[in-house]
Amino acid sequence: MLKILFFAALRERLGCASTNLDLQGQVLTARDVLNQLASQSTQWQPHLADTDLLCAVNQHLVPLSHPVTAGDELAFFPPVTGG
Amino acid sequence: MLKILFFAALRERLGCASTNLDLQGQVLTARDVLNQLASQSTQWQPHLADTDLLCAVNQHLVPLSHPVTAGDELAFFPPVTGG
Amino acid sequence: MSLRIVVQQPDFAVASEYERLRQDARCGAVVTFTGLVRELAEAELLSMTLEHYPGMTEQALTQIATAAQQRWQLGAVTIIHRVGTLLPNEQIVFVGVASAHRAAGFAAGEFIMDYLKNRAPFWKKEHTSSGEYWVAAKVSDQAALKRWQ
Amino acid sequence: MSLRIVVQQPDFAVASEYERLRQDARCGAVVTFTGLVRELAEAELLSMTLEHYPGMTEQALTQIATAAQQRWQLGAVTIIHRVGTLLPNEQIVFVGVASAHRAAGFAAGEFIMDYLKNRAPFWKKEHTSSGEYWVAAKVSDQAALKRWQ
Repeated sequence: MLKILFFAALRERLGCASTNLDLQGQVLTARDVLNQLASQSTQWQPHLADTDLLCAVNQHLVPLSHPVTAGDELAFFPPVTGG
Repeated sequence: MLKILFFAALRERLGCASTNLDLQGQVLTARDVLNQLASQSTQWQPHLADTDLLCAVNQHLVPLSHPVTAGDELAFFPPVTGG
Repeated sequence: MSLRIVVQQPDFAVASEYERLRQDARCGAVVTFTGLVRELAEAELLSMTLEHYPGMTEQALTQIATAAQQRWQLGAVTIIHRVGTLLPNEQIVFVGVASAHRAAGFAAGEFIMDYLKNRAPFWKKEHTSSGEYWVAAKVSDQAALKRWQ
Repeated sequence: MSLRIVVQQPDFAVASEYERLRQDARCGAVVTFTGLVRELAEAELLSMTLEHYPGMTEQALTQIATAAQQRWQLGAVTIIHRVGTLLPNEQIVFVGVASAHRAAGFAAGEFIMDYLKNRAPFWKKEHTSSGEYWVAAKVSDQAALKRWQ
Protein backbone atom coordinates (compact mmCIF):
# COMPACT_ATOMS: atom_id res chain seq x y z
CA MET A 1 0.00 0.00 0.00
CA LEU A 2 1.19 3.53 -0.86
CA LYS A 3 0.31 6.38 1.48
CA ILE A 4 -0.38 9.68 -0.33
CA LEU A 5 -0.54 13.07 1.43
CA PHE A 6 -1.79 16.44 0.17
CA PHE A 7 -0.98 19.80 1.74
CA ALA A 8 -2.11 23.42 1.82
CA ALA A 9 -4.13 24.78 -1.16
CA LEU A 10 -4.03 21.36 -2.87
CA ARG A 11 -5.45 19.66 0.26
CA GLU A 12 -8.25 22.24 0.38
CA ARG A 13 -9.10 21.97 -3.31
CA LEU A 14 -9.21 18.17 -3.19
CA GLY A 15 -11.03 18.21 0.14
CA CYS A 16 -8.64 15.47 1.18
CA ALA A 17 -5.50 15.31 3.36
CA SER A 18 -4.46 11.71 2.65
CA THR A 19 -5.42 8.64 0.71
CA ASN A 20 -4.00 5.19 -0.06
CA LEU A 21 -3.29 3.42 -3.31
CA ASP A 22 -2.83 -0.30 -3.76
CA LEU A 23 0.14 -0.59 -6.12
CA GLN A 24 -0.44 -4.34 -6.61
CA GLY A 25 3.28 -4.96 -6.65
CA GLN A 26 3.98 -2.42 -9.41
CA VAL A 27 6.75 0.17 -9.30
CA LEU A 28 5.29 3.44 -10.53
CA THR A 29 6.69 6.94 -10.79
CA ALA A 30 5.16 9.77 -8.76
CA ARG A 31 3.81 11.11 -12.06
CA ASP A 32 2.08 7.76 -12.77
CA VAL A 33 0.40 7.98 -9.37
CA LEU A 34 -0.72 11.55 -10.07
CA ASN A 35 -2.22 10.45 -13.42
CA GLN A 36 -3.93 7.46 -11.83
CA LEU A 37 -5.52 9.63 -9.11
CA ALA A 38 -6.61 12.16 -11.76
CA SER A 39 -8.23 9.44 -13.88
CA GLN A 40 -10.28 8.29 -10.85
CA SER A 41 -12.02 11.66 -10.30
CA THR A 42 -13.10 14.41 -12.67
CA GLN A 43 -13.31 16.67 -9.59
CA TRP A 44 -9.66 16.05 -8.70
CA GLN A 45 -8.35 16.02 -12.25
CA PRO A 46 -7.87 19.81 -12.80
CA HIS A 47 -6.15 20.29 -9.42
CA LEU A 48 -3.73 17.40 -9.96
CA ALA A 49 -2.88 18.74 -13.43
CA ASP A 50 -1.26 21.85 -11.87
CA THR A 51 2.27 21.85 -13.29
CA ASP A 52 3.61 23.78 -10.30
CA LEU A 53 2.96 20.90 -7.89
CA LEU A 54 5.93 19.64 -5.90
CA CYS A 55 6.39 16.07 -4.82
CA ALA A 56 8.16 14.36 -1.89
CA VAL A 57 8.88 10.66 -1.48
CA ASN A 58 9.56 9.57 2.10
CA GLN A 59 9.82 13.22 3.09
CA HIS A 60 12.45 14.23 0.54
CA LEU A 61 11.73 16.54 -2.40
CA VAL A 62 12.09 14.56 -5.64
CA PRO A 63 11.17 15.08 -9.30
CA LEU A 64 7.90 13.51 -10.53
CA SER A 65 9.97 10.87 -12.35
CA HIS A 66 10.98 9.37 -8.97
CA PRO A 67 9.81 5.75 -8.43
CA VAL A 68 7.51 4.77 -5.57
CA THR A 69 6.86 1.32 -4.16
CA ALA A 70 4.58 -0.16 -1.50
CA GLY A 71 5.31 1.23 1.97
CA ASP A 72 6.52 4.61 0.65
CA GLU A 73 5.04 7.91 1.78
CA LEU A 74 4.28 10.10 -1.24
CA ALA A 75 3.22 13.74 -0.86
CA PHE A 76 2.01 16.35 -3.34
CA PHE A 77 1.85 20.05 -2.53
CA PRO A 78 2.02 23.56 -4.01
CA PRO A 79 5.29 25.53 -4.04
CA VAL A 80 6.33 26.21 -0.45
CA THR A 81 5.90 29.68 1.10
CA GLY A 82 7.42 29.53 4.59
CA GLY A 83 10.07 31.73 6.15
CA MET B 1 47.06 77.36 14.13
CA LEU B 2 46.58 73.76 12.90
CA LYS B 3 45.67 71.09 15.44
CA ILE B 4 47.28 67.71 14.70
CA LEU B 5 46.19 64.45 16.35
CA PHE B 6 47.87 61.02 16.39
CA PHE B 7 46.16 57.74 17.27
CA ALA B 8 46.89 54.16 18.29
CA ALA B 9 50.31 52.67 17.37
CA LEU B 10 51.42 55.97 15.78
CA ARG B 11 50.55 57.89 18.97
CA GLU B 12 52.56 55.37 21.01
CA ARG B 13 55.59 55.42 18.69
CA LEU B 14 55.70 59.23 18.62
CA GLY B 15 54.96 59.41 22.35
CA CYS B 16 52.53 62.19 21.46
CA ALA B 17 48.73 62.41 21.12
CA SER B 18 48.48 65.93 19.70
CA THR B 19 50.52 68.89 18.61
CA ASN B 20 50.01 72.26 16.93
CA LEU B 21 51.58 73.80 13.87
CA ASP B 22 51.64 77.49 13.00
CA LEU B 23 50.85 77.57 9.27
CA GLN B 24 51.72 81.27 9.05
CA GLY B 25 48.90 81.82 6.60
CA GLN B 26 50.03 79.10 4.18
CA VAL B 27 47.75 76.48 2.67
CA LEU B 28 49.57 73.15 2.86
CA THR B 29 48.54 69.61 2.00
CA ALA B 30 48.36 66.96 4.71
CA ARG B 31 51.47 65.46 3.11
CA ASP B 32 53.33 68.78 3.44
CA VAL B 33 52.47 68.80 7.15
CA LEU B 34 53.68 65.21 7.54
CA ASN B 35 56.99 66.13 5.85
CA GLN B 36 57.39 69.25 7.97
CA LEU B 37 56.82 67.28 11.20
CA ALA B 38 59.31 64.62 10.01
CA SER B 39 61.95 67.23 9.24
CA GLN B 40 61.66 68.60 12.79
CA SER B 41 62.56 65.32 14.52
CA THR B 42 64.81 62.44 13.56
CA GLN B 43 62.97 60.39 16.21
CA TRP B 44 59.59 60.99 14.54
CA GLN B 45 60.84 60.76 10.97
CA PRO B 46 60.72 56.95 10.46
CA HIS B 47 57.22 56.65 12.00
CA LEU B 48 55.78 59.44 9.88
CA ALA B 49 57.29 57.86 6.74
CA ASP B 50 54.96 54.83 7.10
CA THR B 51 53.14 54.66 3.76
CA ASP B 52 50.14 52.89 5.34
CA LEU B 53 49.21 55.95 7.42
CA LEU B 54 45.69 57.28 7.01
CA CYS B 55 44.72 60.89 7.32
CA ALA B 56 41.55 62.75 8.35
CA VAL B 57 40.82 66.46 7.99
CA ASN B 58 38.06 67.76 10.22
CA GLN B 59 37.12 64.17 11.06
CA HIS B 60 36.70 62.97 7.48
CA LEU B 61 39.05 60.46 5.82
CA VAL B 62 40.89 62.22 2.98
CA PRO B 63 43.92 61.51 0.78
CA LEU B 64 47.25 63.05 1.82
CA SER B 65 46.87 65.52 -1.06
CA HIS B 66 43.99 67.22 0.81
CA PRO B 67 44.66 70.91 1.74
CA VAL B 68 44.67 72.11 5.35
CA THR B 69 44.38 75.65 6.64
CA ALA B 70 44.48 77.35 10.04
CA GLY B 71 41.66 76.16 12.31
CA ASP B 72 41.47 72.69 10.75
CA GLU B 73 41.80 69.50 12.76
CA LEU B 74 44.24 67.13 11.06
CA ALA B 75 44.72 63.54 12.23
CA PHE B 76 47.17 60.79 11.26
CA PHE B 77 46.67 57.16 12.22
CA PRO B 78 47.39 53.55 11.18
CA PRO B 79 44.83 51.53 9.20
CA VAL B 80 41.74 51.06 11.36
CA THR B 81 40.99 47.72 13.04
CA GLY B 82 37.61 48.06 14.75
CA GLY B 83 34.52 45.90 14.42
CA MET C 1 29.27 22.41 14.71
CA SER C 2 26.22 22.12 17.00
CA LEU C 3 22.87 22.25 15.24
CA ARG C 4 19.53 23.28 16.76
CA ILE C 5 16.38 22.77 14.66
CA VAL C 6 12.97 23.57 16.15
CA VAL C 7 9.50 23.54 14.55
CA GLN C 8 6.87 24.65 17.05
CA GLN C 9 3.71 26.69 17.57
CA PRO C 10 4.93 28.77 20.57
CA ASP C 11 6.90 31.97 20.15
CA PHE C 12 10.69 31.95 20.57
CA ALA C 13 13.02 34.39 22.34
CA VAL C 14 15.74 35.88 20.14
CA ALA C 15 17.59 36.92 23.33
CA SER C 16 18.11 33.37 24.59
CA GLU C 17 18.84 32.02 21.10
CA TYR C 18 21.52 34.68 20.69
CA GLU C 19 23.00 33.91 24.13
CA ARG C 20 23.30 30.26 23.15
CA LEU C 21 25.03 31.12 19.86
CA ARG C 22 27.60 33.47 21.41
CA GLN C 23 28.92 30.85 23.86
CA ASP C 24 31.50 29.44 21.42
CA ALA C 25 34.72 31.26 22.34
CA ARG C 26 36.29 30.53 18.93
CA CYS C 27 33.47 32.36 17.16
CA GLY C 28 33.87 36.11 16.81
CA ALA C 29 30.70 36.67 14.80
CA VAL C 30 27.01 35.94 15.32
CA VAL C 31 24.56 36.70 12.49
CA THR C 32 20.83 36.38 13.10
CA PHE C 33 17.83 36.69 10.83
CA THR C 34 14.28 37.00 12.14
CA GLY C 35 11.22 36.95 9.89
CA LEU C 36 8.06 38.69 11.14
CA VAL C 37 4.41 38.75 10.07
CA ARG C 38 4.21 41.98 8.13
CA GLU C 39 1.35 44.32 7.22
CA LEU C 40 -0.10 43.92 3.72
CA ALA C 41 -0.28 46.71 1.16
CA GLU C 42 -3.66 45.60 -0.24
CA ALA C 43 -5.82 44.72 2.78
CA GLU C 44 -5.77 44.59 6.55
CA LEU C 45 -4.06 41.41 7.74
CA LEU C 46 -5.95 39.84 10.63
CA SER C 47 -3.80 36.74 11.06
CA MET C 48 -1.70 34.20 9.22
CA THR C 49 -1.83 30.41 9.45
CA LEU C 50 1.28 28.36 8.79
CA GLU C 51 0.68 24.78 7.67
CA HIS C 52 3.59 22.34 7.48
CA TYR C 53 4.44 18.73 6.67
CA PRO C 54 5.35 17.30 10.08
CA GLY C 55 8.52 15.25 9.98
CA MET C 56 9.61 16.49 6.58
CA THR C 57 10.06 20.06 7.83
CA GLU C 58 12.61 19.03 10.44
CA GLN C 59 14.45 16.87 7.90
CA ALA C 60 14.48 19.62 5.28
CA LEU C 61 15.80 22.21 7.76
CA THR C 62 18.48 19.80 9.00
CA GLN C 63 19.59 19.15 5.42
CA ILE C 64 19.81 22.87 4.67
CA ALA C 65 21.77 23.64 7.86
CA THR C 66 24.13 20.72 7.22
CA ALA C 67 24.75 21.93 3.66
CA ALA C 68 25.66 25.36 5.09
CA GLN C 69 28.04 23.77 7.63
CA GLN C 70 29.75 21.86 4.81
CA ARG C 71 30.10 24.97 2.67
CA TRP C 72 31.41 27.42 5.31
CA GLN C 73 33.40 27.18 8.52
CA LEU C 74 30.66 27.64 11.09
CA GLY C 75 30.13 27.17 14.79
CA ALA C 76 26.62 26.68 16.14
CA VAL C 77 23.64 26.97 13.77
CA THR C 78 20.02 27.43 14.91
CA ILE C 79 16.83 27.34 12.82
CA ILE C 80 13.43 27.87 14.46
CA HIS C 81 10.20 27.97 12.46
CA ARG C 82 6.75 28.49 13.93
CA VAL C 83 3.53 26.86 12.68
CA GLY C 84 -0.15 27.50 13.44
CA THR C 85 -1.88 30.85 13.68
CA LEU C 86 0.21 34.03 14.04
CA LEU C 87 -0.82 37.66 14.45
CA PRO C 88 0.69 40.74 12.73
CA ASN C 89 4.23 41.55 13.92
CA GLU C 90 4.64 38.09 15.51
CA GLN C 91 7.87 36.23 14.88
CA ILE C 92 7.76 33.47 12.23
CA VAL C 93 11.31 32.27 11.71
CA PHE C 94 14.76 32.60 13.29
CA VAL C 95 18.08 31.69 11.71
CA GLY C 96 21.24 32.18 13.76
CA VAL C 97 24.83 31.39 12.79
CA ALA C 98 28.02 31.64 14.85
CA SER C 99 31.29 31.77 12.90
CA ALA C 100 34.91 32.79 13.25
CA HIS C 101 34.62 35.30 10.40
CA ARG C 102 31.73 37.58 9.51
CA ALA C 103 31.61 36.81 5.78
CA ALA C 104 30.84 33.13 6.47
CA GLY C 105 28.13 34.10 8.96
CA PHE C 106 26.34 36.49 6.59
CA ALA C 107 26.60 34.08 3.63
CA ALA C 108 25.42 31.04 5.62
CA GLY C 109 22.49 32.97 7.12
CA GLU C 110 21.29 34.11 3.72
CA PHE C 111 21.92 30.66 2.15
CA ILE C 112 19.80 29.00 4.86
CA MET C 113 16.93 31.48 4.37
CA ASP C 114 17.07 31.18 0.56
CA TYR C 115 16.86 27.37 0.71
CA LEU C 116 14.26 27.40 3.48
CA LYS C 117 12.04 29.63 1.31
CA ASN C 118 12.26 27.18 -1.62
CA ARG C 119 12.68 23.75 -0.05
CA ALA C 120 11.12 23.55 3.41
CA PRO C 121 7.47 22.39 3.39
CA PHE C 122 5.68 25.33 5.02
CA TRP C 123 2.69 27.16 3.53
CA LYS C 124 1.23 30.49 4.58
CA LYS C 125 -2.44 31.41 4.44
CA GLU C 126 -3.37 35.03 5.06
CA HIS C 127 -6.62 35.90 6.79
CA THR C 128 -7.43 39.46 5.72
CA SER C 129 -10.31 41.91 5.95
CA SER C 130 -11.18 40.94 2.37
CA GLY C 131 -10.91 37.14 2.64
CA GLU C 132 -8.52 34.20 3.05
CA TYR C 133 -5.67 33.66 0.59
CA TRP C 134 -2.86 31.14 0.26
CA VAL C 135 0.35 33.08 -0.26
CA ALA C 136 1.80 32.58 -3.76
CA ALA C 137 5.42 31.52 -4.15
CA LYS C 138 7.65 34.38 -5.32
CA VAL C 139 9.81 34.27 -8.42
CA SER C 140 12.37 36.35 -6.50
CA ASP C 141 12.74 33.51 -3.97
CA GLN C 142 13.50 31.02 -6.73
CA ALA C 143 15.93 33.46 -8.31
CA ALA C 144 17.73 33.83 -4.96
CA LEU C 145 18.91 30.19 -5.16
CA LYS C 146 20.91 30.82 -8.34
CA ARG C 147 23.55 32.63 -6.34
CA TRP C 148 24.45 29.42 -4.51
CA GLN C 149 24.46 27.01 -7.46
CA MET D 1 14.49 55.29 8.25
CA SER D 2 15.37 55.81 11.92
CA LEU D 3 19.07 55.67 12.70
CA ARG D 4 20.68 54.81 16.05
CA ILE D 5 24.45 55.25 16.40
CA VAL D 6 26.12 54.60 19.75
CA VAL D 7 29.81 54.62 20.72
CA GLN D 8 30.24 53.73 24.39
CA GLN D 9 32.29 51.80 26.91
CA PRO D 10 29.41 49.88 28.58
CA ASP D 11 28.07 46.63 27.21
CA PHE D 12 24.88 46.59 25.14
CA ALA D 13 21.90 44.20 25.19
CA VAL D 14 21.17 42.51 21.85
CA ALA D 15 17.69 41.63 23.19
CA SER D 16 16.57 45.24 23.61
CA GLU D 17 18.25 46.36 20.38
CA TYR D 18 16.38 43.63 18.52
CA GLU D 19 13.07 44.58 20.18
CA ARG D 20 13.54 48.16 19.01
CA LEU D 21 14.27 47.05 15.43
CA ARG D 22 11.25 44.75 15.14
CA GLN D 23 8.74 47.48 16.04
CA ASP D 24 8.33 48.67 12.44
CA ALA D 25 5.20 46.84 11.22
CA ARG D 26 6.16 47.32 7.55
CA CYS D 27 9.42 45.44 8.07
CA GLY D 28 9.25 41.66 7.80
CA ALA D 29 12.96 41.06 8.29
CA VAL D 30 15.51 41.90 10.97
CA VAL D 31 19.18 41.01 10.40
CA THR D 32 21.68 41.46 13.22
CA PHE D 33 25.44 41.07 13.40
CA THR D 34 27.33 40.93 16.68
CA GLY D 35 31.13 40.90 16.89
CA LEU D 36 32.74 39.32 19.96
CA VAL D 37 36.24 39.28 21.46
CA ARG D 38 37.55 35.93 20.28
CA GLU D 39 40.28 33.60 21.54
CA LEU D 40 43.64 33.81 19.75
CA ALA D 41 45.34 30.87 18.06
CA GLU D 42 48.88 31.97 19.06
CA ALA D 43 48.65 33.08 22.70
CA GLU D 44 46.21 33.44 25.56
CA LEU D 45 44.21 36.65 25.18
CA LEU D 46 43.88 38.44 28.52
CA SER D 47 42.00 41.52 27.31
CA MET D 48 41.60 43.89 24.39
CA THR D 49 41.66 47.68 24.41
CA LEU D 50 39.72 49.62 21.81
CA GLU D 51 40.98 53.13 21.10
CA HIS D 52 38.91 55.49 18.97
CA TYR D 53 38.87 59.01 17.58
CA PRO D 54 36.02 60.64 19.53
CA GLY D 55 33.68 62.60 17.32
CA MET D 56 34.98 61.16 14.07
CA THR D 57 33.76 57.64 14.98
CA GLU D 58 30.13 58.78 15.31
CA GLN D 59 30.39 60.75 12.04
CA ALA D 60 31.95 57.83 10.17
CA LEU D 61 29.30 55.38 11.42
CA THR D 62 26.49 57.80 10.52
CA GLN D 63 27.91 58.20 7.02
CA ILE D 64 28.14 54.42 6.53
CA ALA D 65 24.58 53.83 7.79
CA THR D 66 23.23 56.64 5.62
CA ALA D 67 24.97 55.19 2.56
CA ALA D 68 23.29 51.84 3.29
CA GLN D 69 19.89 53.54 3.64
CA GLN D 70 20.39 55.23 0.28
CA ARG D 71 21.40 51.99 -1.41
CA TRP D 72 18.67 49.68 -0.05
CA GLN D 73 15.08 50.07 1.14
CA LEU D 74 15.58 49.84 4.89
CA GLY D 75 13.64 50.56 8.04
CA ALA D 76 15.51 51.20 11.29
CA VAL D 77 19.31 50.83 11.37
CA THR D 78 21.36 50.53 14.57
CA ILE D 79 25.15 50.56 14.98
CA ILE D 80 26.75 50.21 18.42
CA HIS D 81 30.51 50.05 18.94
CA ARG D 82 32.23 49.71 22.30
CA VAL D 83 35.53 51.31 23.29
CA GLY D 84 37.89 50.81 26.22
CA THR D 85 39.00 47.51 27.73
CA LEU D 86 37.07 44.32 26.89
CA LEU D 87 37.52 40.74 28.08
CA PRO D 88 37.38 37.54 25.99
CA ASN D 89 33.87 36.74 24.71
CA GLU D 90 32.63 40.27 25.46
CA GLN D 91 30.57 42.01 22.80
CA ILE D 92 32.39 44.60 20.68
CA VAL D 93 30.02 45.70 17.94
CA PHE D 94 26.34 45.38 16.98
CA VAL D 95 24.79 46.13 13.61
CA GLY D 96 21.03 45.68 13.20
CA VAL D 97 18.92 46.34 10.14
CA ALA D 98 15.13 46.14 9.71
CA SER D 99 13.84 45.82 6.15
CA ALA D 100 10.79 44.74 4.17
CA HIS D 101 12.77 42.06 2.33
CA ARG D 102 15.51 39.79 3.62
CA ALA D 103 17.99 40.32 0.76
CA ALA D 104 18.24 44.05 1.57
CA GLY D 105 18.74 43.30 5.26
CA PHE D 106 21.56 40.81 4.72
CA ALA D 107 23.28 43.02 2.13
CA ALA D 108 23.00 46.20 4.22
CA GLY D 109 24.28 44.44 7.36
CA GLU D 110 27.34 43.13 5.57
CA PHE D 111 27.93 46.45 3.76
CA ILE D 112 27.89 48.32 7.08
CA MET D 113 30.35 45.88 8.67
CA ASP D 114 32.67 45.94 5.64
CA TYR D 115 32.82 49.75 5.64
CA LEU D 116 33.08 49.96 9.43
CA LYS D 117 36.12 47.64 9.30
CA ASN D 118 37.85 49.89 6.75
CA ARG D 119 36.65 53.42 7.48
CA ALA D 120 35.64 53.86 11.12
CA PRO D 121 38.50 55.10 13.35
CA PHE D 122 38.79 52.30 15.92
CA TRP D 123 42.00 50.46 16.78
CA LYS D 124 42.38 47.22 18.73
CA LYS D 125 45.28 46.38 21.02
CA GLU D 126 45.52 42.82 22.30
CA HIS D 127 46.93 42.14 25.75
CA THR D 128 48.14 38.53 25.65
CA SER D 129 50.15 36.17 27.81
CA SER D 130 53.14 36.92 25.55
CA GLY D 131 52.83 40.71 25.33
CA GLU D 132 50.81 43.62 23.96
CA TYR D 133 50.18 43.95 20.23
CA TRP D 134 48.29 46.39 18.04
CA VAL D 135 46.09 44.36 15.71
CA ALA D 136 47.18 44.60 12.06
CA ALA D 137 44.64 45.55 9.41
CA LYS D 138 43.58 42.58 7.28
CA VAL D 139 43.89 42.45 3.50
CA SER D 140 40.65 40.44 3.48
CA ASP D 141 38.84 43.41 5.03
CA GLN D 142 40.07 45.72 2.27
CA ALA D 143 39.12 43.13 -0.36
CA ALA D 144 35.59 42.93 1.11
CA LEU D 145 34.90 46.52 -0.02
CA LYS D 146 35.35 45.65 -3.70
CA ARG D 147 31.98 43.91 -3.72
CA TRP D 148 30.21 47.22 -3.08
CA GLN D 149 32.13 49.43 -5.50
